[in-house]
Amino acid sequence: METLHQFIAGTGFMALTWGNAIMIVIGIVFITLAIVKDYEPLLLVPIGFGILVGNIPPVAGMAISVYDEGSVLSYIYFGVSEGIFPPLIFLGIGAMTDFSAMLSNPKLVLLGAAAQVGIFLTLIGALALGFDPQEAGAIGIIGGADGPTAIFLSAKLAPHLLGSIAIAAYSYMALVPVIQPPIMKLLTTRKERLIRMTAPRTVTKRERIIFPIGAFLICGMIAPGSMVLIGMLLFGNILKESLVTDRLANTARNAMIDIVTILLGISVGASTSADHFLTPQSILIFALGAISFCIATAGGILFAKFMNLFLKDKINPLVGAAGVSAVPDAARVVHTVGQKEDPTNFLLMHAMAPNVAGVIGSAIGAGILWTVLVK
Amino acid sequence: METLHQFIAGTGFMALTWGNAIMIVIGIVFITLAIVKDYEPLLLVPIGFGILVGNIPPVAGMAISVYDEGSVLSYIYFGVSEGIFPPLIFLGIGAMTDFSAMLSNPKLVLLGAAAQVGIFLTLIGALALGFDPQEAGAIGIIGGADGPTAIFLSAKLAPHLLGSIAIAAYSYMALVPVIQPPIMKLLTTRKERLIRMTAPRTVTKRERIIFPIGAFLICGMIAPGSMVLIGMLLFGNILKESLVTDRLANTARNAMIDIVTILLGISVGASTSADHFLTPQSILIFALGAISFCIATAGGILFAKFMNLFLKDKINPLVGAAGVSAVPDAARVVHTVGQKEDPTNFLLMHAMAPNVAGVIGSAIGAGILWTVLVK
Amino acid sequence: METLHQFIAGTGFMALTWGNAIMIVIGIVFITLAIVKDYEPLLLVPIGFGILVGNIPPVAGMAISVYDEGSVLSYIYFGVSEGIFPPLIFLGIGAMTDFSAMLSNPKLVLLGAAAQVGIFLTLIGALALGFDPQEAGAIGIIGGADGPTAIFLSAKLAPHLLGSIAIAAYSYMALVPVIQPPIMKLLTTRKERLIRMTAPRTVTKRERIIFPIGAFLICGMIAPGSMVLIGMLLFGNILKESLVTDRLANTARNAMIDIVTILLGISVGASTSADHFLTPQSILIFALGAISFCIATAGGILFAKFMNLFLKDKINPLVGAAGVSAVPDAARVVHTVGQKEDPTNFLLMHAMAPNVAGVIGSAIGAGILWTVLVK
Amino acid sequence: MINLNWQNVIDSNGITITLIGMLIVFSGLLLISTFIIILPHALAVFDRVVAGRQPQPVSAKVTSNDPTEQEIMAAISLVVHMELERCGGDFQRITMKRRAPTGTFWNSTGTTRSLSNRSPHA
Amino acid sequence: MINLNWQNVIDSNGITITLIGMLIVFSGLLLISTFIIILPHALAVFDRVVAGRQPQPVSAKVTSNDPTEQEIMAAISLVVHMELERCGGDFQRITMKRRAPTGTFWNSTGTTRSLSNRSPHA
Amino acid sequence: MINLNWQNVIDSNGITITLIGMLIVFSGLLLISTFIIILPHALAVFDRVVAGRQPQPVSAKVTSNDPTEQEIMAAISLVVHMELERCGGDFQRITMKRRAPTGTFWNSTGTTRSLSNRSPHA
Ligand code: NA
Ligand code: NA
Ligand code: NA
Repeated sequence: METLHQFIAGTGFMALTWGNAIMIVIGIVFITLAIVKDYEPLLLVPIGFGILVGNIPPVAGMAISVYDEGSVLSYIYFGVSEGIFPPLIFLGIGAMTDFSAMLSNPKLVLLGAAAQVGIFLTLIGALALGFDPQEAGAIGIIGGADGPTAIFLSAKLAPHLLGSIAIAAYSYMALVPVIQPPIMKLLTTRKERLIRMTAPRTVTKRERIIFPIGAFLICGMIAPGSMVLIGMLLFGNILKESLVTDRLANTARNAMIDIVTILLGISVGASTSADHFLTPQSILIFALGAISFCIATAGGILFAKFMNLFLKDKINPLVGAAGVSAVPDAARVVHTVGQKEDPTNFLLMHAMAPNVAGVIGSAIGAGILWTVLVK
Repeated sequence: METLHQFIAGTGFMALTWGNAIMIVIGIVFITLAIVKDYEPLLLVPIGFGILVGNIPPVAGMAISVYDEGSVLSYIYFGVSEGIFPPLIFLGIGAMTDFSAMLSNPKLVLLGAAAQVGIFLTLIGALALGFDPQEAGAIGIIGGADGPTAIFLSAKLAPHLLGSIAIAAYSYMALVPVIQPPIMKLLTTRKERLIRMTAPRTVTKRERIIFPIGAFLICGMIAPGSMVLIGMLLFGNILKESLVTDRLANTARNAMIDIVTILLGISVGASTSADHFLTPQSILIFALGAISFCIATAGGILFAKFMNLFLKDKINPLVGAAGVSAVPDAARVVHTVGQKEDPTNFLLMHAMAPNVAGVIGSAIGAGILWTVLVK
Repeated sequence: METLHQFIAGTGFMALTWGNAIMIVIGIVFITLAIVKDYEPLLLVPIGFGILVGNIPPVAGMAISVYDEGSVLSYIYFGVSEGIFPPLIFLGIGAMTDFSAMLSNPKLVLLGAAAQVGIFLTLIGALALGFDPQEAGAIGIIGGADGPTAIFLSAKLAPHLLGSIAIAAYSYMALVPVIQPPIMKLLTTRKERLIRMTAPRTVTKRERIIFPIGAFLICGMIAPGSMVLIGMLLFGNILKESLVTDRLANTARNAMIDIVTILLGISVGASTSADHFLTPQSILIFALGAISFCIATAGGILFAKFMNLFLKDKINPLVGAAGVSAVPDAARVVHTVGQKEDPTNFLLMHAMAPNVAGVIGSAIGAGILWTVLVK
Repeated sequence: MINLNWQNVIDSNGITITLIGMLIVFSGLLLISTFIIILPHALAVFDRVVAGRQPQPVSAKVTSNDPTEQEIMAAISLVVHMELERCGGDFQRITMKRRAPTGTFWNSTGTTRSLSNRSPHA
Repeated sequence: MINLNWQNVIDSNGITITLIGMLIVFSGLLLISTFIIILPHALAVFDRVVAGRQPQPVSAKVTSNDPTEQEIMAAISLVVHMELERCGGDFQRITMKRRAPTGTFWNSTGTTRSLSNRSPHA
Repeated sequence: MINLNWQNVIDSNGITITLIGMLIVFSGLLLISTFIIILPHALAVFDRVVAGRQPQPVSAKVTSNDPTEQEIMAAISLVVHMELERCGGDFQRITMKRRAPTGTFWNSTGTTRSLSNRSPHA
């Protein structure tokens, strides 16, 4: 009888809370959006399924959840909580990113800096709402619109908020095609949106090989805290561009990044058990995240308009919106919005420059916050 | 002179025991069977070579074996002893398994439950032979006919028996084509073996996508202890069926499962050093394992005959034997035995339903045993 | 103001030492040589970029470098410092190595033993220069001309010298086409270099399958310390030769070895921060390494000439130089030098035999040193 | 001889564990079986509700009226699938809703290279 | 209601962090931008210095005189590249300085198998 | 100047280690060499023993009588192998005892999908 009792106490039906039920619905919504709407499916399917895993009610005495010492999920989550997975993902991204657009458009790089204003204004907002500085820094990085960077900094500064911050970051990244267009239309005139930009100059193979070395030394010197993320990004890139290490670049951008993405997604999802996730803090984090995406978008656009005051070859200010990172969705949104005004205007290549610059910009931002706020 | 002495003491020739020699022969037999007879080569070759590695006599003071702290093999074995590898293998299996056969034959799913009687009757047998409850649970799971599940549960309940249980499970899985046919013929009449089953209904893409979510929630609620294994299995399956995460499914069922299989095989093999493996317990475990496979097979067949008492569309009772798991060998054995009676009777598709249901069934069984027996 | 101060203290510009600057230049030279001269790019690009990463000046209080507990790089470096990566690389090498050349030329195997004299004479030299026995053993292994073996033994005997030894080993392996030819010409007459060797005999599939098992048992018994390295090498080889585990061999020699190579390269490079690397010891290690390569080359050549005193079918003594390992560069150098004398003399196949035998030879050597010198 | 100790079975609740265990295994697979049986009907209801809200999806009906075409499609895709499998099984499946390789985050970044190649700056 | 606590912003140096942070982000990307601008010029200078030491590389000029051919090459390689990508993206890129698969350490050891196959010992 | 300290060599058993070390390295590779030399003969003996027990394997002899055909096979398979290698080296080798992709546990489960596709339920 005792055994039967022990077993029934062990089933989930008894212990399922309303919070768990809500989270399970959220997980199903994530998976549905990923499959039906094709929103970042490579991340939302694993995270969504992870949410299901994390919200089956736990059984006392068994090590199952990511927070139980010795559980399988805790070993997988170790790569998240110690910040190991994000640099490995950056390695793979570097091995698939082509910086040519940026190399041929050096002035557009600054738009990738301007959009990071979203990070720091969100930090101020989070401080004003009463978060402590470490938490505020981690929340601010949502404005960087870069999932791995957000997870890395949260792991270092505010591990207890990691789940909320990661899910906010990926949610809004998935929603970039919904969030950005209204802001872009609001802040630009039709005439500005029609601006055509001149074809960028040729980039040689040598420049593409030397760039990662030079860029790494600059970023490493100016913000050593960004060294791991940017180092891995540019290491992956030199594996790709050197042409003599093709097989390594190939594995980095296929098997390696896939394995890390699977493990990161499922364990980040599984860390959102209702008692950790359904808190007033999470709601504030989601609100701040939405604001930060809007500020970042506006920052990029307005800075492009500001640069136009001094430039002869005008920049189409839509391109500034791509500075938020969220590669390559933000650049595609720019292209689509531009083509709505003039179907013969191809902005994609121009938008890729601030877009990849935005990745570097938010990694620098994360490095600064880590350096200044680390305890 | 001291150095020479130190060295000679360090060679294996002096220290080789009879036990080591026997184990080395066993390892060579495993490799030979895998290559010549094609019995589960992906597991028997690594395990067989691992047995060689584990039975070279150790040198005092050097960290080499899986049981020496800080040795390379101990780090690899960590994935076995903490139960990390089995869920990752299930992830890959999920990403290659097609549950369509099961979705179109829901009633055959119950055969996959009936065959699990092998687990529990073996548990009783092990208890009767004097094993303690945790050991008995781990031994019983051999009857689940599923290698990763057996390793997972042994790691949790009886780590000291892991090597014997894993090797018994994989040995009998390799021997399914030898063990099952006599039992199948004994328990069925020729008329029963000739039964033709109706073609299963169409399964839509949407059903295949929704199934892993629903099935996971059911299993997770009813037996939370099975959550990790079944969660990973069905997570892998949704990566495959969603069609939007193809690259992740691809890596999960290729590079990832291969790497884990290599590391699991070699380190499980290397854990069978003669002093750990050649014990009276191991002999009992092998005997119980053989019995459990027979009981499981009989359980599936007899339950199919029992169901036929109530069904209009009769089930070919051979199909019940596929409920033991051992995917897909057991299903193939059913098909082969069926074709011996009637070469135009194609049972394979029908047998796949209880076969994959058996995987879920034994994972639920493992979850129950873990919940009830965990200390 | 304090924040600004904290930040400026955190930039690298202030803290950059001359040592760091020199190391950064060395890193760039490595990458340049790899790309322009095609010297071992799969290792020199990752190591070179790692040197850059390891020499950005650290910030007090932040866990970034491989030596900081809890840093991402320290987790990656764990695979180096515990000697886990080298056996995994050997697994992949085994899965791509064809021992046929060796199987059909058994007498040439001894050349792979003779070349290991470089290991032991360098050990004596290192002792004479005042290194302690463990350090001397680790330095001697540079003469084995095998990167993973050098890293493995250094990790076990002298972890503080690991960076210098690894970089010396890979540097000289990259320079094999520069180092070996003069010695080869010095020690052989033109007549000897013209010797044509008879076509080797046929090797059957069965021999190729049985060889790894037999060779492993021999090496494991005679030098158990070499068991992990040689075990993995021959395990990988049986995965390849058995033909029934093709998918595992495939993953071992592609995704798996690539991932490990990336992680090993970048973290070995990052371990060479100026304060750890730019020491008088490093200069001695590089000098000893150069000498050891020369001794090893000479050892192989002279032993071939010695064997010729007793053989009817003469060996081309150039082939002896391939005994140093450095697969397959050393064999190619032999081929090239031979063809300079007689363009119709194809030595490559013959040189592969001592070349792969040299890998086994240096792993045995490492095993002996580990056994004798381990504390 | 082997000594069977039934007292140990009873003391360890062996019988109870077996009965409850088999009960739960059956319950679990019975629930899954029921779920599978209900699922297509539930989806049909869902489709009817959605269709009630939207204009008649005529084209959908046409397709389902013509199973032969579907089967031909299926046959072709099977052959293609098996051909790809034959080449090492490492290929992506050909999906119905075929997304250009640019579709996903990772793939896209990779493809921006192709885009830039298309311009004369290679 | 939500209560904004500006004192916390000031106490935590929020404003300073923001100003310095944006300053550094801009400095970093400005330096990178400058580096990118200078890089082709620096390479040109480097080439001129190297060319000064060596005989005129005539052939190089010829190639660069004919951009059409280059573009055709680029177009072909793009098509090839995309074809390969289509097959799963798992292929090696076709590189200019195409090294035989034997070129690298790992590949070579793999290829020694092919070499031995070529001899009649298979 | 560099100071050679031979006492340290002697104190650390440097000479002994070298002599024993080289002895063992040679013994190891000598044993392997001997093993390789004996192996084909041992296999021949084994085959003769097995053949003695079984009826004459006529067909086997026929094949071995015709080395040209074997070499042609080898040449073809080499070309195929290299072609596959060229495509990224990620392909399975073509094996003599070619098992259908269904042959192994993992592959088979994957292929059951193809099987189900073959039925009209896709
Ligand atoms: Na950004
Ligand atoms: Na089962
Ligand atoms: Na060597």
